[in-house]
Amino acid sequence: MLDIQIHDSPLDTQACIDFTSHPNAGGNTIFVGTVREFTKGKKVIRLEFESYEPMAIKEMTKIAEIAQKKWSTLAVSIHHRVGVLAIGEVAVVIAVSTPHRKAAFEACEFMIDTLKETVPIWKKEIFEDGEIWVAAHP
Amino acid sequence: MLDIQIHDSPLDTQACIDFTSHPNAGGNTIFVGTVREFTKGKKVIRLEFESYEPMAIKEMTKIAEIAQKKWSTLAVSIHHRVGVLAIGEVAVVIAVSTPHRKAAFEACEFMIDTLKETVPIWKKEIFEDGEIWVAAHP
Amino acid sequence: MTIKLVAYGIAKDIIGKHQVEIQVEAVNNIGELKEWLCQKYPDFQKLRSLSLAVNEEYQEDVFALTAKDEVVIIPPVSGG
Amino acid sequence: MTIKLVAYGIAKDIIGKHQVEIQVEAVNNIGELKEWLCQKYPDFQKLRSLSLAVNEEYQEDVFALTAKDEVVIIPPVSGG
Repeated sequence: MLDIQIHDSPLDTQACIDFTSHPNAGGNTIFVGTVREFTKGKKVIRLEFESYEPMAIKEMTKIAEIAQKKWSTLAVSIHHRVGVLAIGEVAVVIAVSTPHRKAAFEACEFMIDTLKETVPIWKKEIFEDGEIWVAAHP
Repeated sequence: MLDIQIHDSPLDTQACIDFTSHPNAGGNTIFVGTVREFTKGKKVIRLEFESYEPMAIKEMTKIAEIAQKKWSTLAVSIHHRVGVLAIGEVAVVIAVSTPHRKAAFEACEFMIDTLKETVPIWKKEIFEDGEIWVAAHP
Repeated sequence: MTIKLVAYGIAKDIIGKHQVEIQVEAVNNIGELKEWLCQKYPDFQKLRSLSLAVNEEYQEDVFALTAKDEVVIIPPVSGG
Repeated sequence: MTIKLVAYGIAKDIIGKHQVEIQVEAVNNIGELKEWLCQKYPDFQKLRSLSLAVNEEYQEDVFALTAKDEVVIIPPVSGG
């Protein structure tokens, strides 16, 4: 069971947890990524996330399917936020349930690590004196 | 920052996530343990958790302190349910935030693994034809 | 000496009550109390493990007992 | 041939717009289009990586382009 969504309004962590609750689950692991106030000591005023949505959904689905194959996940929910975010807002939620606890941690970590490498979503940090597309340059 | 609680009413996962949200967090990892319907093929009707509360709080605090030392956790929230639980209800929530994402997964897994080994809380599974204290016998 | 025992989980079922005062001789430490318990209530021998706590802490076998101690019997835990 | 380019993130800033149609010669595959982009817009050379997608999939350098293709420029991603 997969639940892959992109939203331009605040994410609902509990909805992801509820989706992945499963009678055979030995554990339900959730990663919540929030927007940081400082990056390399510079104060961030706000952030903007932009996505190439159809491909982002496709890539997130691929990640969830790989996890399903490798860790026998019972359910996976990945919600990513786009648009303008204030400091402390949730950018991403990944929830996963598996029959055995250990697999839920491994699958969840794999999914957030891979999402950050492959999913076409871009984060712009806006400072008082400028802005930067995160990780664009070496 | 530690938030260690035992409740005899339903747990509030979002409260644990909120407690561990932190401006310097690179990630917030949450484990949610729910009560399973079947154990070794036998249908569970309900469960009862009993705790030696002052020592359980002490042991959970120790676990959180070890995690704090080893993984530089920013905040840890551990809530454990006691009393009578219906199938699908949440028995435990562990939330942790760390500066770096990987540490949050490691710390969260360490805490649930250790909690299951050392914290004086006991689970009784009630079946239609009997009951059993889980893991009491080899 | 008189020792106050407190039992949880399956230990409560084995002893038959949550709290009991026992009168023991030649029981000076945790290790000896465990042996006493296993002889008096053989069902303790069938458990996966048996720990005793004093002052809300697990105590090693060498921990010396005094008459004022409240000893809590901790059968195998199963929280989470 | 005429190729439709779609740009996101910093790629949009480099090209100056979200979508543009380009007229290219001697550009037959993804690898050649990357080279063309890096020559036409040298700022692409400064990026940590540069990928191109067709049909909502990352495509290798050998992927052959046809005039109907819409090519999406994927600069280094930073979601999560």
